[in-house]
Formats: sequence, C-alpha cells, structure tokens
Amino acid sequence: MARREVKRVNGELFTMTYGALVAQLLEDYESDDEVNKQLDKMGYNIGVRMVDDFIANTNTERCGSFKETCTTLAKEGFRMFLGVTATISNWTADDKECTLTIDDNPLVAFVELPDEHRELNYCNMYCGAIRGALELLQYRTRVTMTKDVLKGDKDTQLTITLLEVLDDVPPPED
Amino acid sequence: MAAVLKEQDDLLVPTLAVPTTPLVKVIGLHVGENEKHKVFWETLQKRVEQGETVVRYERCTPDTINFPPRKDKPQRQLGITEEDYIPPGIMKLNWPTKHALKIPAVLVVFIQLEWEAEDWEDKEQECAQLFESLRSARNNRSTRFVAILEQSKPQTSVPEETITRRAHTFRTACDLRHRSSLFTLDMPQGQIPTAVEKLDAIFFDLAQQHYSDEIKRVEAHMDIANQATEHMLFVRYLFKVGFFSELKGAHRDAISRYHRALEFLAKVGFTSARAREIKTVAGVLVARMCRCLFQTSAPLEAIAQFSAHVRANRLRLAPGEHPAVHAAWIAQQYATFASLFKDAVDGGLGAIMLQHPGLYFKFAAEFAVRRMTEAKKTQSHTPAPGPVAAETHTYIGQVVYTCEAASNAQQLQLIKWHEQQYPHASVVLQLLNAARTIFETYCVTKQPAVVNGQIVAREKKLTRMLTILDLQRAKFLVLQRNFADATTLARAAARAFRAGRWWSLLRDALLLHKQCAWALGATGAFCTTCIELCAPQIPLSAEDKTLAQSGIDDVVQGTHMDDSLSEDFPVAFGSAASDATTSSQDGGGGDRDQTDGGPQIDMASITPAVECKVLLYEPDPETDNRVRVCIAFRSSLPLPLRITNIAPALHIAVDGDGADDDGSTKPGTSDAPDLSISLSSTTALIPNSTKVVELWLATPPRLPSTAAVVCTHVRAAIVGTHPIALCWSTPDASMTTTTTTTTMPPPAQLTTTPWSALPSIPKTAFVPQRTGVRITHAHTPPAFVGERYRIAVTVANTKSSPTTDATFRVEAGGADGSPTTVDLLQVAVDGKTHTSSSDRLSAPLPDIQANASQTVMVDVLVNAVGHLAITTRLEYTFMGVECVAQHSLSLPIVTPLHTTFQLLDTQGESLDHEMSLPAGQDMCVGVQIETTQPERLVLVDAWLQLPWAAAVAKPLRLSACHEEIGAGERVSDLVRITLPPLVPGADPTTTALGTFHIKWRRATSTCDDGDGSSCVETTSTLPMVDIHPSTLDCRLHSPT
Amino acid sequence: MATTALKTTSLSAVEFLVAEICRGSKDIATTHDARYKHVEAIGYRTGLALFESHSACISEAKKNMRFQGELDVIKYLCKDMWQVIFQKQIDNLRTNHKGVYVLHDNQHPMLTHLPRTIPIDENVQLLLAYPCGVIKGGLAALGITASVSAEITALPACKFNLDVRRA
Amino acid sequence: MIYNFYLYNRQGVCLYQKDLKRGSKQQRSDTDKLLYGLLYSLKKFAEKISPNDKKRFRSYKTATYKLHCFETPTGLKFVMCTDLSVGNIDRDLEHIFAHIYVPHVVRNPLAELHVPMTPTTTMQPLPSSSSSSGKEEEASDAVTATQLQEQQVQAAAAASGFDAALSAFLSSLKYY
Amino acid sequence: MKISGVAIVGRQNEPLLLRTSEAQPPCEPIEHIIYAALDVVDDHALLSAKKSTPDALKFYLGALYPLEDGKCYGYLVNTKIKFFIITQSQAHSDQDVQSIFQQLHSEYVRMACSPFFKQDAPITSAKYVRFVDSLLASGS
Repeated sequence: MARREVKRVNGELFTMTYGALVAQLLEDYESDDEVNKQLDKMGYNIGVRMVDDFIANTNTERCGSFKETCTTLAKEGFRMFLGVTATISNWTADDKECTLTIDDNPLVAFVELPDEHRELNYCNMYCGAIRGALELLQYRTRVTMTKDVLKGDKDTQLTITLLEVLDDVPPPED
Repeated sequence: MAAVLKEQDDLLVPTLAVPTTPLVKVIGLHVGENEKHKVFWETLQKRVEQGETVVRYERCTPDTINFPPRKDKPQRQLGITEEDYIPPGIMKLNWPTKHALKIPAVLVVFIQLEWEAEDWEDKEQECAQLFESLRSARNNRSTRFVAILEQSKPQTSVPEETITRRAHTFRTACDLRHRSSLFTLDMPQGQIPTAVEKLDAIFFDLAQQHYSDEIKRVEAHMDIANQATEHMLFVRYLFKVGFFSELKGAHRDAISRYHRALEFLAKVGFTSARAREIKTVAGVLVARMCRCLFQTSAPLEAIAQFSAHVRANRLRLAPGEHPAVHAAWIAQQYATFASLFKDAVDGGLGAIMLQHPGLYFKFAAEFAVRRMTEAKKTQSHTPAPGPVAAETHTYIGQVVYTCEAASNAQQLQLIKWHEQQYPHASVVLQLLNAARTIFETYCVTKQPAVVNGQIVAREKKLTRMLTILDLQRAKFLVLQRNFADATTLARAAARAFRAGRWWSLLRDALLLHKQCAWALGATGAFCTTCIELCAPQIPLSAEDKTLAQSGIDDVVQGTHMDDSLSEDFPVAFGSAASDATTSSQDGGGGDRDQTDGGPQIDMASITPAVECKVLLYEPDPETDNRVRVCIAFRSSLPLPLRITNIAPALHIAVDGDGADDDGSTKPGTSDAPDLSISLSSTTALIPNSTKVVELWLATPPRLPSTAAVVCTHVRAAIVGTHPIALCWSTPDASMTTTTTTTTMPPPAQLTTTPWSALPSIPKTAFVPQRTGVRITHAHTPPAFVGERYRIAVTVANTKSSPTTDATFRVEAGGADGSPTTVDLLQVAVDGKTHTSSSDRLSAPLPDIQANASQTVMVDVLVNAVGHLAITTRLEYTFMGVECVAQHSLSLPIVTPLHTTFQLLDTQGESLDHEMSLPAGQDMCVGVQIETTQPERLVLVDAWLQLPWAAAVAKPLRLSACHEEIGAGERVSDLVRITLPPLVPGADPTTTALGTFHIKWRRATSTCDDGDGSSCVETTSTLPMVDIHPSTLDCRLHSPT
Repeated sequence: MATTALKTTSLSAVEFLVAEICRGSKDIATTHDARYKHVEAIGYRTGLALFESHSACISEAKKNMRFQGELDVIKYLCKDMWQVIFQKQIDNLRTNHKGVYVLHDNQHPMLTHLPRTIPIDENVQLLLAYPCGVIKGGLAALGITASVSAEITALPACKFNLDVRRA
Repeated sequence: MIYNFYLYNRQGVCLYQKDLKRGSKQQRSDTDKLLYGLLYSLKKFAEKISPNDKKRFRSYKTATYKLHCFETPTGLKFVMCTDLSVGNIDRDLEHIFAHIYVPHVVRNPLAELHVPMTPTTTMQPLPSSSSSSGKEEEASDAVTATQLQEQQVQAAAAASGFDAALSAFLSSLKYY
Repeated sequence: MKISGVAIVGRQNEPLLLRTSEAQPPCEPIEHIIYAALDVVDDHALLSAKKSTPDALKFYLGALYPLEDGKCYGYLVNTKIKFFIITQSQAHSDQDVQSIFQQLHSEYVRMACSPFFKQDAPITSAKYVRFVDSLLASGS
C-alpha cells in the first residue's frame, strides 16, 4: 500500500490536549461514568472521520476479514495517528473477539490518576474511536477497556468484540 | 558582645581582647611640675592617638613598676621524657595579659643630671642603685633599660672630654652598656617633638629586640623539649612565640606559629578531662589567628580559617562530655569570631549581604539555643554544689568540673547546676539582637521602581530574613516575660507569613502571639489567634486545635483557665468586657470597633476558621417582597461552636452607581445598612459541615427597576457570658456589582453543595429586569403562500409568583424591523378573539399563576413568498415592577405547488400557435401539478374558469381531486373544452384563456370542516389566446 | 526534559481532537459563551502544561536561561511555541510596548480546512477558543496574566490580541 | 464529457450531486434514488458472479452514457456519468475522495458527515418539527429559526468548500 | 554531597514542598532557611531584570547564603517556580548541584504535565515526593 506523506506534530500537543479535555470533563460532569460515556462518544465521532482520513492517506483496499481489518487498524492506524503501534492478540476461535494492546500508550504519559477518580477510564476515547472506525468499515463492535496502566496494569488493553457485519443499506422499496 | 558570655568564657575575654602592641614604660616623668616633661609626654600621646606609633607608653614610678615574678621551673636536661614532667595545663590564663600589659619591652628612666654637676658622683651612685633595684625587680627578663639625662643648657657649651668621661663612668655605674641606652635631653622646649620622634623610633627598635629575645628564649626551650611526645608543651611554646611575634607586629609569623600550635594541640590526648581545655585553647588560637588575618586585611582567609575550625570541632565531643557544654563552646566560638569580624568591619573592612558578622551572631545564637535545649533535657532541680566548687583559673579552659579534681558525678551535678543558673534566654536574645542590627544594615537591595514614567532604583529592605530573626526574638522575649514587645514582633511576623501563605511559620507566630495575649489578658487578641489557629490551613495537631478552641470557650464563659494552655503564665483573664479596651490595642489581626461591648474579630483580616457565605434569592411569593437570605457557615473548629445574633448587613445598590454605593457602606463605617436583622436564636456549627441559616428581609415596597440588594458583611457572636463578635466582611466592595444570581443553588441544596461551589459574599440579588415569563411559538416550518397560519404562543410563568395585568402585543415584522409578507388576522386568548386591520394587535391577558402557562393563538395570512416574521411582546407587572418579555419568530415562506399547462388537441398532439382552430373545435388543457415540499399535500379541489366563454359558464372540474402528493410526485389531468362561438362584439384583444384554481391543505391538518381555516386556494392563469373578430377562429399563443 | 520522551502524532489527529472538543462542547454548555469558555479552558490547561514542559530548554543556546522581560516571552511564544503547536511561526507581531500585542497568523491551522466563503459566525469563532486558551495558559505558566481574543480577518488568516495586565 | 456526478454513503443517502449536462430539465428528484438502487443491485450482482475476490464493480456502459463508480472501504460511492469515450477514471474518482472529500469535508471541523451537502438542506425533515403544538415548549423551541440557520451554515460550510474544489477539479479533466 | 533539605516555592513565593532528611536535618527549621532565602532570590530576580548578562539569566542561582553547617542553593526557572537545595558541608562543585536541580525541575515538569496537576497548590503527588526523598536519602 503506497503511503502518502502525513504531516506530523510533537506528540505532547495531543497528549496534553487530551489530558486537558479529560480534566475539564471531570469538572463538568458529576460522575466518572458520565465522563467515560462522553469520551466514548467523542471518540466515536473522531473515529468515523479518522477512518476516511486513514484510507485516503494509505490508499488501502478493503480488508478481506475482520481479523485483517483489526490488524491493519492496530499496526497502520495507530502508527499513522499516534506514532505508536498496537498489537492484536488472543483471537477467540470464531475470530469474533480479540484484545488490542497499546505498547507505550501516549495518552497516559505524565498522567497520575487521583484516587477519587478510580472509576474513570482515562483512555476511553480509544474505545469510541475504534468502534467508530470499525463501524464505517461495516463492523459493528463493542470495545471495552480491560487493562489500564493508570490502574496499575502493566499496559493498556482493549477488548474488541464483533457484534455484527453491516451491509449497505438497500434502497427503500416502493 | 563579650559581656554576653558569662563565667568561664569571661575569663577568656582579656586573653582574647588583649592589645598586641609593644609596651614601653617611663619612669621619672613629672608631667605635673616639669614643663618639658609635660611637652614630652603629650607629644607621645599625640603620636599614639594619630597612629604614628604602634608603641604603648605607660608612666609609672620606680616603686609602682612591678614585674610579675617568674616562678622557677625545674631545670630540665636533655633526654628527659614526659613521664617526669606533665604540665598541669596547656596555657596559663594570665600569661598573655602578663606580657602584654605588665612586662614592658622597654623601661625608660628620666634623670635630671647635668654633665657638670658638682655632686656628679653622688647622683651617679643614686642612679646606679636605682638601676640595680630595677634590674633585680626585672628578674632577668630581657626588658631593655634606657636612661635619659636632662640638661638645662645645651651640651655644646660643655667641654667635649667631660661628657665622654662622665658618660663612660655613668654607663659602667648603671650598667648601661648597650649603645642606645643613654640619651640626653638638652634641646629647648620647642625642639622636643622632633627629639621625641627619634626616641620613639629607637624605643620601638628596642622593643622589637626585647620580643625577639623572648622568642629566642622560648625557642630555646622548644629545642630541648621532645616534639614527638610533649605536645602540650609545644602548644604552649608555639603560642608564646606566636604571641610575641604579634607583639612584635609580625602577624604572618604569629599566624604560622599558631597554626603549628593547633597541629600539636590536635595530637594531645582528647580525654573527657582535657576535652574542654583543648577545645578552649583551640578556640583561643583560632581567634588570635583570625584577629591577625583581619589585621592583615585578609577577611576571606579569616572566614575560611574559622569555618574550618568549627567544622573540625562541631561534633568533637569527648566521651561523657555534656552536650550543653559543647554547644556552649561552639556558641562562644561564633560569638568571638562575630565580634572580631564586627571590629574589623567597624575598622573599615567591607562586608556583603551574604558574608557579614550578623550571620555569625545568628549562628552563635543558634548554638546558645541548642545549649539551652540540651541543658533543659537534663534539667532537674539540682542543689548548689558543695565546697568542691572552688574554681581554679590558672589554666585556659580548665574549670573545676572538668579538671581531674572532681568525680564524674560531681561534674555532672556541677554542670547541671551551672546551666541552671545560666541566663540562657537573655544570652540568646542579646546575640539575636546583635545579629539583627547587623542584618538590617546589610539586607538592603536596590530595586527598580517606576516613578512617574522612568525607572529609578529604590532601596528595598529584604525583610524576610529580619522577620525570621524577629520570630525567634519574640520567642525568647516570651521566655523573658517581655510580652508586650513579643506581641508586636509576633503580630508583625504573623502578618507577613499570612500574606505569604507560609502556614507553618504563621502557626509558630500565632502560638507566640497567643501566649502573649494570654499573659497580657488581651481577650480580643487571644480569641483572634485561637480562631485562626483552628483554620484548616494551619498545620496543628488535633489536640492543640482543641486546646485553642477551649481557650475561646474559657474566655466567652469567663471561666478561670487551668494552666493546661501553657506552663506558668499568670491567669490574667478578668471579664472580657474589661479587657475589651486593652484587646483593642494589642488585639490580633485588626479588631474593629467594640460597638457591642465585647471584642470583635474581623474574619476578613485573618485566615478564618469559621467561614461564612451569604446567598440572596429573589423575592418569593409566599414572603411577598422580602429578600430571602441564606447565610451558610462552615466551621473548621475541632468541636462544635455555638453562635448567636447572626446579623447580615444588606444594602440596596442601584445599578451603575452601585460601586460607590458599596464603597460608602463597608462594614465598620458609620452608616447603617438599609436592611438589617439579627437572629437571636443560637446555632451550633458542626465541624466541617455546612450550616445554613435562612431568613427573610422586607424590601422597600417599590424599588427602582435596576435595584440590587448587596450584602456587605455579616456579624455573629460566640455564645457565652462574655460574647465575642465575629465579623465577615467583603474583601472589596467593587466586586458586588459584578456578581450575578445566575448560578445559585436552591436553598434546599445548600448544605449538600460543596463549599467551594457556593458563591461567597459579596452577593447581589433581586435584579427585577429578569422576568419570570417565557414566550414560545409552536409552528411547522416552512409556511406556504396562501395559508392561514395559526401560531400557538405559550406564555409560561416560570416563577413562583403570579404575573398581573399583562398585555400581549404582536406585530408583523421581525424584532429587528425586518420586513414580512404576512397579514395579522386575529389574536385569540382563551376563546375571545381580538381583530384589527393594522399590522399590530394587542390583547389583555389574565393573570398567570405561578408556574402556569397561557396559550395565545395568533392567526396570520401568508400572502407572498418571503418571510413570516412576527414579534410578540408581553408587558406585565411582576412583584410590582413592570417587566417585558419579547420573542420574535421568523420562518421562510414558499409556494408549495407548481402548476404547468399544455394545450392539446383531441388527439393529444400538442398545439403550436401557428395552428388555428375554428369555433366549436374541441381542445384539451393538460394540467400538471407538482410540489417540492417534503410535506404531503391533499388536493381538495381544482377547476378551470373560462370567464370569456359564455358557453362554459360553470367551472370545469378536474378529475384529479383528493389526490395526495408529496415531494417529487406529480398529478396531471386533461380537461376537454369546446371552443365556443365568439361572444358578439367581443373586444378583439388578447385575453386570458382562463384561470386555474387549486384548493389544497396539508395532509397533517384535518379538513372535516369545509371552512378555509386549513384549506388554501391558489390560483394561476392559463395561456393566452387572441381573438380575431374578422375570422371565426382564434389563434393560440404559447404561454408568455 | 520530558519533551524528548514522546513520539509524534499526525497533525490530523490533533485537528480531529480539537474539532471534536468544539463540537462536543454542545453537550456541556448551551449558550455560546459557555461553550467558548469550556473550549478555552481546555486550551488553557494545555497551554499551562505545554509551556511548563518547554520553557526549560528553548534552544541549546538559551538552555536553562530565564527570559528577560515580557517581550522576550511573547517572542518565544510567537517563534518557538507556535512552532511546537502549529508547525509554523507567527507571521507578524505588533506591540505598543504598553502591554498590548497583536499576533498576525496569515494561515492559521485551525482554519485551513474551512472554505473561504462561509460567514464568520459563532461556530467559526469557537474554533479559535482553543488557541486563545493555549496562549492564555502558556503565558500564565510564565507568570503573565493576559486577556486573549482572536479575530478573523479573512479566512484562513486571523490575529490574536493580547492585553497583558501589569501589576 | 461528464454528465453528472453523485456521492452516496452506505446508508444510500445521496450526499451530493451535480448535473453537468447543460440545460437538462429532467426531474432529478428520483433519479438519485433509482441510481442508488441500481448501484446497489449491481454491486450485489458483481459480488455474486465474480470468479475471484476482485469483486469490485467499476463501470458500465449503455448506448448513451458510461457510468463509473468508485467505492471506498467505508462505503462511500463516488459515481460519475460520462460519455462513452471516457476510459477508466478510478484514479480521478479516488483523487476526488482523497484530495477533495477528505480535506474539505472529513477534516472540515464545521462539516457534518453523512448529511446531504446540497445548500438547500433547509427543507430536511427535522426530528422535532412534527407540528404538534401540544408538544412541550422545549420541543417546539428546538425548531426556532436560529437552529435552522445553524444547520444551513454547517451544510453550506461543508458544501461550498467541496463544491468549489470539485468543480475546479472536474473542469481540469481533459474529458470534461 | 549530603542534601539535608529540598524545597519548592511557588509563583507567589508560597511554599509548595518542604522536605528534610530524617537522617541529618538542617541545623535550623527548613521554613526559616527557605523563607529567608527568598530574599536573596528576589535580589537575583531584580538583578537579572536590570542587566542581561547571560549569567544573570541562568536558572541556577548558585549558593544563596551560608548556613551554620552548609549552604542553601537556589534555582529559579522561567515559570517563576523556585527550587532550593540545602546541603551539609560547605564546598560542592556547581555542576553537581546544578545537575540535581535539573533532575528536580524535569521531574517537576513531568508532574506539572499531568492533567490532574493543580497549579500553585502544595505538591501532593506521591511520585514526586518519593523522588525528592530519594534525593535526600542518597546523601554522599
């Protein structure tokens, strides 16, 4: 796949902006849970845009399978946008579920999670983004955070579950 | 300075401060009677004063001059080991003074003896005896003798040989063989000064020789002593040599000697018995060195030398040595050095901000403090020691309790006793004072300041260092029971720390302040500090906080306090009221007027432990025209606090000049608040939970429409027999105008909302413009041309009080006066309709109850493509104030239906206009209707009208009725018409073939009633034909 | 400094994030002012952190050196920091030497993807809340309190008005 | 020459369309729907019959015109009708996607994705515009003029950029 | 070198962190030392405002003033945060002290970059405090 040149910027900017966003949301919403939701939602909106941007830059042909798609997403997608690579592992037998591990998660650099926000999934935007991206690629999925560095795990892990393969909407019958 | 160091230390003072210049004594100088002598002596003094000579001159008589006896040492031969001879001490205490003050280097004797005196022999004998006695008294010290023979007439008049002869005999008689030991004074009075100059120089030389001899003598001893073993001796010798060299003025030599002395000293066995002595000696040596260094103006060396010395000995405790004693020693080292440094500075040496004597006084103080604490540790009331206490002061640094004489137990007891007697506090204090005075001179920096435009350097004191010193001083002032001064210092410090948010320091200052206030019985100050100590920011153990609060209770209850608070202060509290006066002077952070008897604590000027916020709500219906005030308290005190007489002071600020309004109504200022109330019931403040007191205040019946209520301050009193008023006031009144009532939590939730979320005083409320009514339109965009459009206007009273005499006005056109293409038809308020022809309508509205709403129907006729813009206003009275609510609506207007026509012949071929048709000929009109709207429309009816054709008077209906069409759909139909015969005399002009009418409605709106309320009729014209009366045919024209 | 530790991200990633922050502000705030404040606040935090971490080593030459005065700081903002944030420098800096600065950005990255023709309304203004916040926060980090406002001259050019409040 | 251009998303919404057949008066209203239906079934058909997994359907010809279709993995369909002379223009369609659609719509912070970009979206049926005046004020408030305008602006924002760039690009094509 | 105390002071000269080593605490309370030292820092700041020699603008202010048993060094960064190190025993090479300051600073920055970091509030981050204590412990 012929990759076009992508304009890159100092990673701190993204990390800090994201951090600022989370901090601000925590002030605006009562519960961590609401913040998680909001992050997921915003992530989705970003994801649906990212996927087009991604395809445009690395003119990818459609991936054959869900498995293939996830791998591309982890390898290429993360590299292009966040400059890190993620790894896909633990495929279930039916190839419907896998875990995505982000090696050095740029979002959590500097972050020290205060105790009063134990419920917060700091990186929840990932979930939304991945969900959004996959949905545009015809895969309706559930994405959840299973491991969080900020909560003492050694790395960040998401679980991606394929719920349904979408097809083009048929034209209205009339 | 030296005065500070008591006892043992004092003994050293002469040793340390002794002058080190050659000493010359003069005998037989009768200043009183002899004019010449007088001149002679005065000239000498003058030289001394003007520093032309370093020699010290002393007058004395043969019998007053007494050389200290030299005790004969056991003669030592070479090779004797130190077992045979251990000196009892290192250095004699009085030795330096002996040589500096007692033993002259030169002894000058004035003798009135003419060369040609008849009784020369007798006189010569007298002199011989005199010198004889002097010599014996001198007991073979190397002091030089000089004789000066006074001559009444100049020598030149005396025959040469007489002088030589007699001089010779005289020398031999008095044993003055030395060249410069015999002088004559024969010149007249006027020339004496020059002579003195010469003599002074000669004396100096002689002195030098004397001291060199002494040095040689001591060095001789050194040669036979054993370097390897007899360290103490060597220290002594080297010290002596050093000291003589100092007297000689050879500072560098002196320094090197002292240095070596130190080296030897280091080798001396450091036993608990000797420790004290060794360290003292070391101290003396270093002090002498530094002194020399300063004199040779090498301050940096001196400092380096000294700090090295301290570093070497800081932790040098002999086994069993009492730490207090050691601390004392270091303190003394610092003090000594400091004073040396100070002298040097006074002598013109330059010092800098970071290297000045003050620092060393400070350090001295630190160790004095340490000494005190160490002493306190072992403090148990020890009786005065027994007879052992007779102290021997022969050797430097030997005190009875360190010399072998006393047993350890005794030593300890003695030390304790000694430390017990010692006035630690005052010593520390003196050191600190000394430090501060010096700091003041050095803690000054140039700071650029902008004075009308240009930058100028202004001197600024770096006060922090001083503040710290003051804090410490305050501490010791307290120990000294000087509470008044302590208070001032502590309070000043507290202010500084509070401003800088240095809580831990603030705590220390406050604790001191509290102690003082307690001792002085300053109720206000005491309570203020207690309250502040309880503030959450102040780091203080729970117990201490509780203690602080109980202090307050004691005051307000007027109970006598136990001594639990601080060790042994007088129980000074009478009734609070009586102390109110004193407290107002020396009360803590700004007590204000004692209006209500007891003292008042202004919480704004301290870090409050009890916080107060005021929230004002807009008037409630239940409490007609009364402002609802919620006062929220939060106490950080460890125990519940009961307060009463809660009194907020409210002012009515009229917007615009609100600011200066508040300016004039700050708390404390005389003018009374516009609204005020005092709640006499008591309230208990539970620690760290928000307590809300709610009360209502009547506002004047008719306020100006821009009025706002402002709370400037709140007062409350701590419950008790001697109540203490607390006052929370606005930080600055200018803020009052800016705050708004938008983000106010409802009163019910106040206790639960986090404290930080509460808006704090000052707070404004009751801004009448803010109406309680909202207007909204219900409608379906877009509007279609030809529709009668009914807009449901909901007037909702969101407030909890009714709106009275409301009038509803509506006018065509946007609020911004944008044009509109509608006609207002009518306004319907529950059934009653109001119509008018103009483009504005108005209707009275019934009173709308709290939280109720009223719907008004506005009918408009949409008559052209463009905008449906109407503006609705509601004028009503609310809480006796006229209010207005306005809302404007703007929608696009479009034509929903497009109709196109085609003229066809019976075969359905479209007719072109070249073709002519005879009368009676049939033709068809094809109609096609379509809509662009998303909304589905129902064609109720559609017909052609051909006015010109008499034959077809009735309309020709279209079969395509009750068709429903939506976006993109089309309805088409054909109407067959027969071209009728022409109306006779019809005007041969072009006229319309006819008009086409569609009646339609929105699919959504039901049309059971036939009336046109929801059905709309749109008309369009058919193509044109023109008629020729000549021929009986008409020619069709394609539509223009 | 911590700066070296991080990788780079794609410019688009940041764009998407900021755009989404602006869009998402709808969910938190209703009025435009509130939305603007929300976005600005996020910018502010970002600015604080960003400058905190960069102010130590501007350039090797000036490593571990303090700024000398206000103008020095503003220049640093226009050159070094703008480079870090937007990969470009401010094109033109004006000041009246009384605490008012005007920073002209002839092609502001936040605006590059907008069509030239659209009307300048609240939504467009909202896009500039973020850079304003960043500037504000950054200056605050360096101990300068300033009011910052942006105005769009002609897309995609805009200028930032700084008004430094001097104590 | 190019007759017209369509852009669909997977939901079959015609995001954008452009007639370049000058002066053609035929009703566009339902052609886009028809066309989508056609594309849809063609695609399905192609997937069924294709021997290998190169399933993509590129273009078809009729006597009068040729239709080209480029579909992104995200289901965006870029469709262009040209005269018969035009060859394979996948590259151009892809260019439209990568260099016009993405920068002007995807990366346009104001653009709403997946809503038709025609400036006349004002008449889009709005969720709460069901004319029940009985509904709560809030509901009807949602349909105040300002909101309509906002939507218009955003759609226009998306459109105008894309529109301009597209027509510029098309006219640059030699077979224009 | 033996570090007996570390302090961080904020923009308004309010204390953010004061740590002393239990092993060998400084001779006087650290509050006293730092509070007084602020005077000298001010002096430096004023100086740098006046003349712009590169030295005057260095973060590293060198030894601020002598203590009874050591020195107090200062470090003033662009963000107006002040770092202090209190050492025991007098003589140290500026490089050593400076490097410690740089560690302190960069760690501080890491902490300050955390989205949950509170400006101008006393430092609570356990991570940072642990780091400082490690400095204090490594006295040699």
